[in-house]
This record gives sequence, structure tokens and C-alpha cells, in this order.
Amino acid sequence: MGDTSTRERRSEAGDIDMETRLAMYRSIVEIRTFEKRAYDLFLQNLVKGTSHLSLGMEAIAAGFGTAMRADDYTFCTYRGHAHTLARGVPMTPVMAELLGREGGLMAGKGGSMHLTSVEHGVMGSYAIVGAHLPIAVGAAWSAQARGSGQVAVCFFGDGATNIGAFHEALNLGAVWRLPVVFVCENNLYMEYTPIRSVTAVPNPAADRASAYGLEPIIVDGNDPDAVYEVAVRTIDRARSGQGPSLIEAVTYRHGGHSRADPGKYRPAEEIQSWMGRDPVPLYRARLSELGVADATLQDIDVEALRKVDEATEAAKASPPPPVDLVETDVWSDGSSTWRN
Amino acid sequence: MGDTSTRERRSEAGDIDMETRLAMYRSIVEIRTFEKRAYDLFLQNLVKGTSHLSLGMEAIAAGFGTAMRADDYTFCTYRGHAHTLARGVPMTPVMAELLGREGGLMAGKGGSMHLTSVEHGVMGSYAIVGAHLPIAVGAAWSAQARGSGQVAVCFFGDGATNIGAFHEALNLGAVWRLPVVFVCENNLYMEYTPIRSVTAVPNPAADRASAYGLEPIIVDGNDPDAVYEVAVRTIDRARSGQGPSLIEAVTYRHGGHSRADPGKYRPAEEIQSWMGRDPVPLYRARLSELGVADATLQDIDVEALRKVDEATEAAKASPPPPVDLVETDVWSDGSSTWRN
Amino acid sequence: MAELTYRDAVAAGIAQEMERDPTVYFIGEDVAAAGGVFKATVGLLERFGPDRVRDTPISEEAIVGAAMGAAMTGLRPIVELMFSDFLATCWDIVANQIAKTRYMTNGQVAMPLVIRTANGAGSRFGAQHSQALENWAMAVPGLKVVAPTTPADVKGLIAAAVRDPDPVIVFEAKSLYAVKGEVPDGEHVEELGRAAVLRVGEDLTIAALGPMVPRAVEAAGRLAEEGVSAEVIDVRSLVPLDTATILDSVRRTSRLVTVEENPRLCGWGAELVSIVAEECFDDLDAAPIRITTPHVPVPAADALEDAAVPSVARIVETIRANLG
Amino acid sequence: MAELTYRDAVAAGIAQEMERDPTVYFIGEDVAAAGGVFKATVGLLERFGPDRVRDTPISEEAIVGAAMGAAMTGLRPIVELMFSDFLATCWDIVANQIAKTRYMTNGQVAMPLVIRTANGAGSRFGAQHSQALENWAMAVPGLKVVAPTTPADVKGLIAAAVRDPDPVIVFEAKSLYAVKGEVPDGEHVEELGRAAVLRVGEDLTIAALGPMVPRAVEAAGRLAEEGVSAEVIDVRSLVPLDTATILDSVRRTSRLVTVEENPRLCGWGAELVSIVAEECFDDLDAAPIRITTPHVPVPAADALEDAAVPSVARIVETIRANLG
Ligand SMILES: Cc1ncc(C[n+]2csc(CCOP(=O)(O)OP(=O)(O)O)c2C)c(N)n1
Ligand SMILES: Cc1ncc(C[n+]2csc(CCOP(=O)(O)OP(=O)(O)O)c2C)c(N)n1
Ligand SMILES: [Mg+2]
Ligand SMILES: [Mg+2]
Repeated sequence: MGDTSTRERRSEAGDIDMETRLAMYRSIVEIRTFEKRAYDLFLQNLVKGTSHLSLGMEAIAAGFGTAMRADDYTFCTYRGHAHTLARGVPMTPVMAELLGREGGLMAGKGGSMHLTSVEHGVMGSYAIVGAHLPIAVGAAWSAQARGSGQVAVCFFGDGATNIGAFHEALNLGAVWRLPVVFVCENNLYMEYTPIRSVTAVPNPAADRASAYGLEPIIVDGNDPDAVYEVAVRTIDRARSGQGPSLIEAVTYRHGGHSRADPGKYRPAEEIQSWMGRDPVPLYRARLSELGVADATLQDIDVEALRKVDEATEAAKASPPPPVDLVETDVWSDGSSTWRN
Repeated sequence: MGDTSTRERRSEAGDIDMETRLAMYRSIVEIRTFEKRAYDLFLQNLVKGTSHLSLGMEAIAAGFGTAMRADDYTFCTYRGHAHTLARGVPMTPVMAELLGREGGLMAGKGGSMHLTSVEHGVMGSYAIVGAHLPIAVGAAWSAQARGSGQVAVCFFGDGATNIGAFHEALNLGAVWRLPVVFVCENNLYMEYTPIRSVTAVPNPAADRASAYGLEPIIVDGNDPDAVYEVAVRTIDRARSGQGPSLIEAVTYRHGGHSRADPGKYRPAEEIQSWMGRDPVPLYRARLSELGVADATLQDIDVEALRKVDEATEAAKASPPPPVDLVETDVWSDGSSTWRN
Repeated sequence: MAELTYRDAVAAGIAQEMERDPTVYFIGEDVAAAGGVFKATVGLLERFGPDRVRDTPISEEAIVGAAMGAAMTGLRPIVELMFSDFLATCWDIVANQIAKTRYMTNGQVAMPLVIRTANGAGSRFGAQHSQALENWAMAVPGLKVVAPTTPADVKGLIAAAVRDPDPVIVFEAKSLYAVKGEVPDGEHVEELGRAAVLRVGEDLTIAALGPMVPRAVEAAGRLAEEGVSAEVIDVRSLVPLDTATILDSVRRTSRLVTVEENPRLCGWGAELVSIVAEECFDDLDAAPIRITTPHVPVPAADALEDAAVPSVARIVETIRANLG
Repeated sequence: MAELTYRDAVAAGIAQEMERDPTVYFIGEDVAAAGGVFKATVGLLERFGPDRVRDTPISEEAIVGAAMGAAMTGLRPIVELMFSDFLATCWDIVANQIAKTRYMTNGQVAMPLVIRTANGAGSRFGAQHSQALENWAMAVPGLKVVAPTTPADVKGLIAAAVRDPDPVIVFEAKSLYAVKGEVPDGEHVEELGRAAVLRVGEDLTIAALGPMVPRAVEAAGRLAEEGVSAEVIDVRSLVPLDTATILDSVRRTSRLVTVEENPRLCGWGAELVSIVAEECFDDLDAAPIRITTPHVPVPAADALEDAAVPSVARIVETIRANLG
């Protein structure tokens, strides 16, 4: 699926400078290390509620995060740790949010499915499949209206391509020529059900592009360079007033859908073959090939682990949120008062 | 728009036998006469509430109505008088429903936007744009499950192609290969807004077909023969287990969207040109050309008028519904009781 | 003071705010070129141009979602839902996204948007275009909810809703669009969360909302002829709710009657009765009474629709029976 | 009697009905091959095959709409909405189509379908996966609404819902899926519209629903130690509502306390209080009290979620304060 276009992108990606590449490597390694830790903490019963990891899918967040301007907007799903970190949100509050602590990004009120950091352009993680596509369209409309030159990038899963909000958002974004980039992370599965078994076309996003007058774009979602290249191209297009794009980034999650799901519904050979396409070792190897010293890469690995350790300790040390937070911030005056 | 395919269909349509053709002529004339009367009664303030006429669009209802099997299902919109009559529902209860009388098809409880006659396979007229597409899918699923060989035909406007339910229904219908035929009556306008101004593609239905693995089909919605031919082909396909079709029937309404809307937002030349494609005189002329005696056609015209007159008088003579109907038939036991 | 129809007052309210604040934008189906299906937004496109006043596709989730995204990023959008019944087609965006996002983000995200929508019965449109749905919105934490009944109030409450930093749903009364009334000259802004005592009385308090308000006033007039002195309160704002005005009134009259257009179960009147029962139980001389549409969908025929929704006669009779 | 978990009782209830009636079909997201995200439908695919038990795309409008179309034409479908919060994504189909169609067609159309959905807090999932939304459904004429709290009830009420000729929404308690209880052997069918008196008492009536029921029972136990005799009613069915049982109890105890998981405004407890206030006002010795989640979205962190939803301690303290 998408092999041709994938190969094309790879060859073009020769232009990416080394600084950018190292930034992407740092990003995927940080996400990988963070997500593994989140999983460990879940097994230790320290992560409360659910959590949806991006293990194996890091290249998409890293490629886009690196290509975006500081004031661009990210809209993502419950599977949003990666996208949040990729925009430069510090690890400690993200980790603390997973643990339901006062020091969390939303002081524990949102939880792992609702990571938000307006300061970093992370305009929310949305837990209802497809809902954030229209909302991202609205942010793009606002950017257009304000002439701010900002672009909204909206990430969603393959499963979201079959919900009504997808269709409405794509059409409105196209009709109003809005600066929005729709990125479908096609990891071949919804929760436990293969996307191909419930979708009328083989490529759930790309085969829908023409319904909105858009070019079909499929990219290897495990190749940071390929993702970066398509991100730059589509974000430029959006920023220069040429309207939205729809990208299907093909990838695979290493683990289950969420929490302790062992992902047993997936054939062993399939998992095997995708493990061979793990973005972290592959990208590391590419950078080595391109002459990056092993010490440089190792420094990045070590630094990522240090950051994650630090975040873990800080998050664990943070107390539970005070219970009066239950009744704050329904309204802009900070209260939840509904009567006089 | 769609001229080539239209011409194709016309040539194939030579096979239609004369009995079928006369049935279609009768159907379009009956609908035309009924709708004009409904309009008059509206002006006389006898039609309460709103009413959405199919003047100019009769060929679609007639073509499909004639091609459908007696036990097939019709799902239509608030603009549903035509489709209801085309399935053989008697005029009097339809007219009485428009007038809000006890003798109405639903004793006045539904009104002009909700015409339903289960006995005739008319499974409802739906007033929320797009909502009935998933419901029609469900009827097709039931037909498939029961092995009944029934087909569900679902009519909707161009405007409905931009709502989420359209997308979800088309995908599910295709994935489950259901016996459902989706018919978009593209009359170029939603209420007052041209469909092209809010849609990312020129053909709001046909250009979306490939998103569901379907063939794009455009047909001249003012030509009963062309509509009939495509109806037979797609209904056969559905009945034989080959799954859904999506048809865009291009047409035009002679009047406004509803009630007393004069439709002033439409350019005079556009109206003029479409008046030249009025299905009633055109089809009459074609039948004459094919050798049908004028007297035969005139008999049909006269009989239609007689039926409409009769229905009008009967409807007017029907009393208002008794007020205790307000509290009946929420539940299957006939009551509206929510407590003991 | 100028005399305006309710529908013209809607347009005047929107225009006043768009004039004042360039971040106010207005979108909806058929609202621009056609001036709205109820002609409540005529002239806005001409005055503010196609960037700020836009017709949309029939895509309620997309347009209300777009309003949300815009509100989060610096605009103050107004979005029209042609009929309040269509709230159901974008209820996830309204109830799960717009209402909850500030809270979930611990106050990071602003949500200054207005949803205006035509609400209620009276047009013989049938069950899918005639609902009174204020209670759907009231039940969702994070939404403010108003239902103006006069031209002055609709202008002033739309203005207040636009200026409010939180999401507000304005339920406009479909059946009142043609009604005329005095509207103050110049800038006019009402306050959210304030009920209006329309008639002072001693024997009982009638709390009504939307098109039930003029009926309650008329009923009070008739009851007065029979020597019953009813206080009439236009609740106006369900969230925030002016419990002070209502409780104060009930404490004086010792009786409460609510008049609701919604079907019975879980209407705003139930909430009001539960507040009154809890907070001024000892002041009550008699059981609080709710007058509502029965718990049925709205029928289409004029005879049936009129019988379903509370009428002046039903209000008078119910009160009379309960006093007797 | 066998001991089953609530989740296994769900599967048992569906299986019992699919076995009995070949027109019963079951669809939903991840319900077939995976047996449901709450593992409440394990084994049904294997037992009844892929025609009758089907995984669907993430298309709530399409799948609930499909259930409606199927119900109108001869099937008795059961459709799972993975979380009740997702009702918002198909609310038009539920509230405007399924609920109203029989009425609008003057009884022509049958609508025998069941929507099952996982409801409520306790899993630290945050505001979009933790709502208690029974009142949304209760407010819509044309929907029947039940909320079982025990394995026996969930089996029996699912069976009753499938057999009922009208649309029924079964709110399953997410936080009770792991709870075990005795379930009668053989065919087991409950009755819709019947409350259960779980504990007889004299001093006050506690009416609770869903996961608030075990808390109310525990609270009553603690109060008993203090000499307060509380009657506990599991409301079970909101529509039809067993007002007879509730009114009878309140007439005897003269006090009513509702325990609701929903946020305050327009909850089912408000409706109950308004009925009690209207129909047995003179029997009441004190103001009816509502204990609810405050009117806020559900927070995610364990400490916050536990503080938001009514707890045994809060029930005990509130009642104690009101008796004191
Ligand atoms: C409207 C809606 N339906 C169902 C769900 C439950 N759900 C959560 S994630 C998920 C699968 C989503 O799959 P996909 O879009 O491919 O994203 P992925 O999790 O694979 O990243 C489902 C069904 C939901 N959150 N929202
Ligand atoms: C969800 C929804 N949004 C808006 C409306 C109001 N409305 C009724 S008809 C209509 C125009 C529909 O246009 P189209 O689908 O082209 O059908 P036509 O009336 O032209 O036959 C609109 C916007 C509605 N009924 N439902
Ligand atoms: Mg996926
Ligand atoms: Mg149209």
C-alpha cells in the first residue's frame, strides 16, 4: 500500500539538512522513550485511566512537529502524547497528567486523552473519533480571517475516515480554501478491528481525497524524512493560500490499542514485518550512513532517557490535585456557578 | 453537466415498452397536477405548515416508482409528495395530510414533511437532511438478512451530499454490499444557496462515488426513460447481491424551495433554460412521436385532474383530527404513557 | 425607542456587535445572500461583506465545529442553526466539545461563541422542526442558555451573548419573529442570568419561558378578573439561572407554577421545582405545579399542535383547579 | 442460580434472546471478533455467526440508523454504542428519528430496537468517556430508558428490552462490569417500568439509579447504625417510570432523597422531585433533597473523579445534615 509514492518521497528527501534530521531523531527518540516509560508506569498502576501510545508511529509526529512553525496549531486524538511532545511541550507536565497529578498539564482534569498546551500550539487532544476535524477547520478559518499565516495540522486515525465529521470537515476546508493539513495516521487497525474490513476503499484517506477535489497523498509514516518532506510541502501550500491537503501516513503501532491490550488480533507475520520497519533503528541507521557520529546519536539517546527519568520523578513527586479543582474553570471567571 | 451519460441512456431506453412508458406519463402528470393543486391550496391558506413541491422534478419519482417492485422500500425527504404518489399511495390521504385533517395519511400527526405509507413501501419522509440515508441502509440490511430480495431506494437532495450521514451511509452500504440505491436529486440549489458554492467538487454526488468504490452515474433527471433505465439497472444490481449504487439525477425545481418562496435568487436565463426542459411536455411530445394517440394522452391528463379534484374535495371535507390524537401512538400499545 | 419586529431585532443585535468588534463573524445555512430562512439576518452580508457573513454547506458538525475552532483562536463567531432540532445533528460538538473544553484544559482554552437557533412550535412543521429544546442545553455543564421573548430582549441578549467569554446558546422563538416591540435606541446590551418580573402578584408565582411568557401574562390577566393575583416571571436565562428573583417571589406568594413548552420529562421546570422545593419548602402553601406539553413529539396539524402546547386557557384552568 | 459478572450477564442476555428469536441481530464497534472493549459480548460471534453478530465501522449515525431501518422492516436489532457519551454523535438518529417515527406516522411504523451502552464514571477516562446520560434519553418522548445495576437485572432487562416492541436504551454501568452476582438459571426476563425496593425503611426514601444504588444501600446501612431507617429504591427504569412504588414509599417515609450520578441540572431526580412535590406534597415532612455530581464535566484524575461523583460518605453526611 502506497509503496510507490513512499519511494518517491524518500529520494526527494535528500535535501533535508542535518540539523533538521538531528532534531527529528531527537524527537522520535524522546517520544519512544517517553511512551515506553508511560507503559511501564501503567503496568505499575501509576497511570490512571487509559492511555494510547504511539510506539512505532513516532515518525509522523516528529516529521510534522519539526516542519511546523512555532505558532501553528496541532489538533490530535487521544493518541496524542507524541504530537504534544513533538511541539516542544515539556515532559514533566505531560507525564504528571498521565499520573493524574496536580502538576499535570491540566492539573489532572483532562487526563491522557485530552493533552492540551495552548502556549505550544497544541490546541487539544480529542477523545471522540473525528470531532476535532471540524474544530481544526475552524482554527484554520480563524487564521485565514486574521491573516496570521498560521496553519492547522490535524492528526487522526484510519478509523476516523468513516465518520461523518471527516466528510463535513474536508468539504468545508476545501470550499473555503483553508490553511489546514489533514493527516491520517493509518496504522491498519481501529481498536481491534482491521480498517480494511469496514471500509469501502483500500486506502481509507487517500481514496477519499478526490471527493474534496484534493490530490491523493500516501506517505511512509515510518520514515521521518518522507513525512517531513510532505509536511513541508503541504504546510507551505496551506500557508500560501492554496488550501487544504489530505495525507495518508501508513504506519503501525507496536503494542495494543490502549492500556494492557496485547493486540493479539494481529497476525504474527504482520507484526514481525512491521517491527522490521521500526522508525527508530531505521532512522538511526540512516543518520549513521549519512556520517553522523555514533557518539552524537548516543548523546541524544542518553539525554532523552535522562529527561524521561527526570519527568517521571517529578511527576511521581507531584501530589494529587486538590479536590476543589472539581468545581473550577467551567466558565471563564474560573467558577462553575450556574445560579445566583 | 452529465450530458454525455444522459445521451447514452437515452439511446438505450429504446427498449422500454409502451405500457411502462404510459405508466410513467401517468405518474408525472398525476404528480404535476397534484403539486400544482397543493400550491393553490397553500395560497388559499388551506395547506398548513410548510410544503416542498417537486414541480419540474417529477421524472425521477416516476422513473423509479415505475421500476420498483411492489415490496421495495422508498425513503425520501420532506420533498416527498412525488415519491409517495409514485408508489401508488392514493391522493386523498396525501392531500388530507397536507391540510392537517383526520383523513390524512397520518391523521395530521406527521404533516407534509413526513408522508409515510408502510403498506405501499413508503417507509417515511424525513425532514432532517441526510438522516434517512443510514435508515435506508438499515432497511437494505434487513432485506439482505431476511433474504427477501427487496431493495431500498433512497432519494435525497444535492445539499445532503455534504452532511456526515451521507458519508457514513454510503460507506456502510458499500462494505456490507447492501441492496440500496442512493438517488441524489440534484436541482442545483439547497434552500436558497447554489450547491456549487458550498461543495468542493462540481458533481456533488457523482464525484463522491469513488470514495465508496462505486461507479459515478449521472442521469438526466428530467427524462423519465433515462431515469427508468438507470433505475432498472441499479435496482437489478442491488437485488442480485452486487451492492449499492449512487446516482446523480440532474434536475431543477420550477418554483421556490418551499411554501411561497418565489425563488428570486435564481438567474432568469437559468430558469428559462430549465423551463425548456420541463419533463411533462417533453415526455408528452416523445410519446406522440412514438405514435401514442393524442386522445390516450389527453385521457390520462383528464383522469389525473379528476383524481386531484376528487382528492381535494375529500380532503377538504375531512374534519380536523380529534385532539386526543395528541397523546396516542408514542408506543406500540397506542398510548403515550410514561408512568404507572 | 424604535419599534422593531423580533426578527429585525435579531439582525440589529448581530449588526451592533459586528460593528463594535471586528473579530465577530457570522456563518450559517442561507444566512448571507438570502438573509436567513426566517429573514432574521437580512442586510448583514451587504453591510459586513462576504468574509464576515458566510453561507455554509449543510454540515452542522462542520459549521458549529468551525465556530468552536475559531473561538479558540481569536474570533468571536456567531453560528446560526436554522432550527433548534438540528442541535441533534451536531450535539457531540455542542455537548462534548464546546461545553467541556475549557474545563478539561483547566482553563487554557477560551470559548467565546454564540449559537443562535429558531426554537419551538407554532408553525405546523411537525415533530422534527418544532421542538422546544432549552432543557437539552441546560442539562450540559459548560453551556449558557437564554431564551428571549421580546424584540428588546433578543437584541440585548444576543449582544450580551456575543460579549460573554463563554459559549451561549440563544433560543429564538420561531413563533415570535413577527411580533413587534419597542427596542431602545443606540447600543443595547442585556445581562445574562437575569429573570424579569413582568407582573407583580401575591397569590402565586408563574415562571415561564419563551413563547409561554406572553401566554402566562395573558393568563394572569384573566385570573386577575377572577380575583387571583399572579406574579409572572420571564425566566429568560436558564444558565446562569436567576434563582434569587424566583425564590424571592415564591417566598412571597407561597405557590409556584411553571409553564414549559418542552415535553414534560426533565424540563427546566422540574429543575426549578426541585430548587424551590429544597430551598423554600417551608414557605410553600401548596404543591408546585408544572404545566408542560405532554411527553409526546410535536404533532403537525394545527388542531393538534395547538392542543399539545400549553395555551392560555390551559394555564388559567390548571391554576384555577389548583386554587379551588 | 449461577454467579456471573455483570459483563457476562450482558452476553448471556443477548445470547438468550438471539437463541430464542432469529430476527435478533447484534452490531457495533469491536463487538464481534474482539468481544467488545468491555468484553461484555465475548462468544456471541462464535455462537451466532458473522451474519448476526457484526463489527462495524466507526460510524455511529450509520450503525444506529441501520438499526432503525432494520427495526422498521422486520428485524429486532441490538446495537452497541461503546460509550454513552457517543450518543451525542448520533443524537439526531436517536432523538429525532427513532423516538418520533411511530408517532409521526400515526402508529404505522414499528421500532423494536435496543441500544446498549456503557455509561458513567469510575474509570478515570475524563469528560468525554465518563458521563451519566440517562437524563438525555429520558427527556426525549418515544424512548424507553433502563439502567440495570446487578448481573440478574442486566440480563433480565436486556431480554425485556429486546422483547419490547418499542425502542429501549439500556444504560450499562461501566463501573459494575466486573461485579459478580447471582443470576437465575434458565430463561430470565425482567419487566420494564418496575422499580425495586432494596431495603425497607421508615424515616426517608432514597431513590438511586445505576452505580449510585450500591452506594445508597451502603449509606443506608451506615445510617441504620445511627438509628436512621432509610428505604432504598433502585429506580431501574426511567421510562416507563414506576411512580407507584416511589410515591407509595414517600407517602410512608415522608422524605425523599435522590442520588444521581448525572450533573445537577435537569437530572432524573429533578423530575422525580417535581412528581413527588406535586402528588404527595401534604405527605412530605421535609424538603426533598437531591444529591448529584456538581454541574461540571467529569474530571479525569482519580482524586477528582472520586470527589465529583456522589460517594457513600457524601450521601450519609447530606442525609445526616438534613435530619439534624
Ligand atoms: C465517535 C467515537 N466512536 C468510537 C470511539 C471509541 N474508539 C476510541 S479509539 C477507537 C479506534 C480509532 O481507530 P483509529 O481512528 O484508526 O485511530 P487509532 O486508535 O488507530 O490511532 C474507537 C472505536 C470513540 N472514541 N469515538
Ligand atoms: C440537518 C439539516 N440542516 C438543515 C436543514 C434545513 N433545510 C431543509 S431543506 C434544506 C435544503 C436541502 O437542499 P437539498 O438537499 O438540495 O434538497 P432540495 O430541497 O433541493 O430538494 C435545508 C438546508 C434540515 N432540514 N436539516
Ligand atoms: Mg488506526
Ligand atoms: Mg437541492
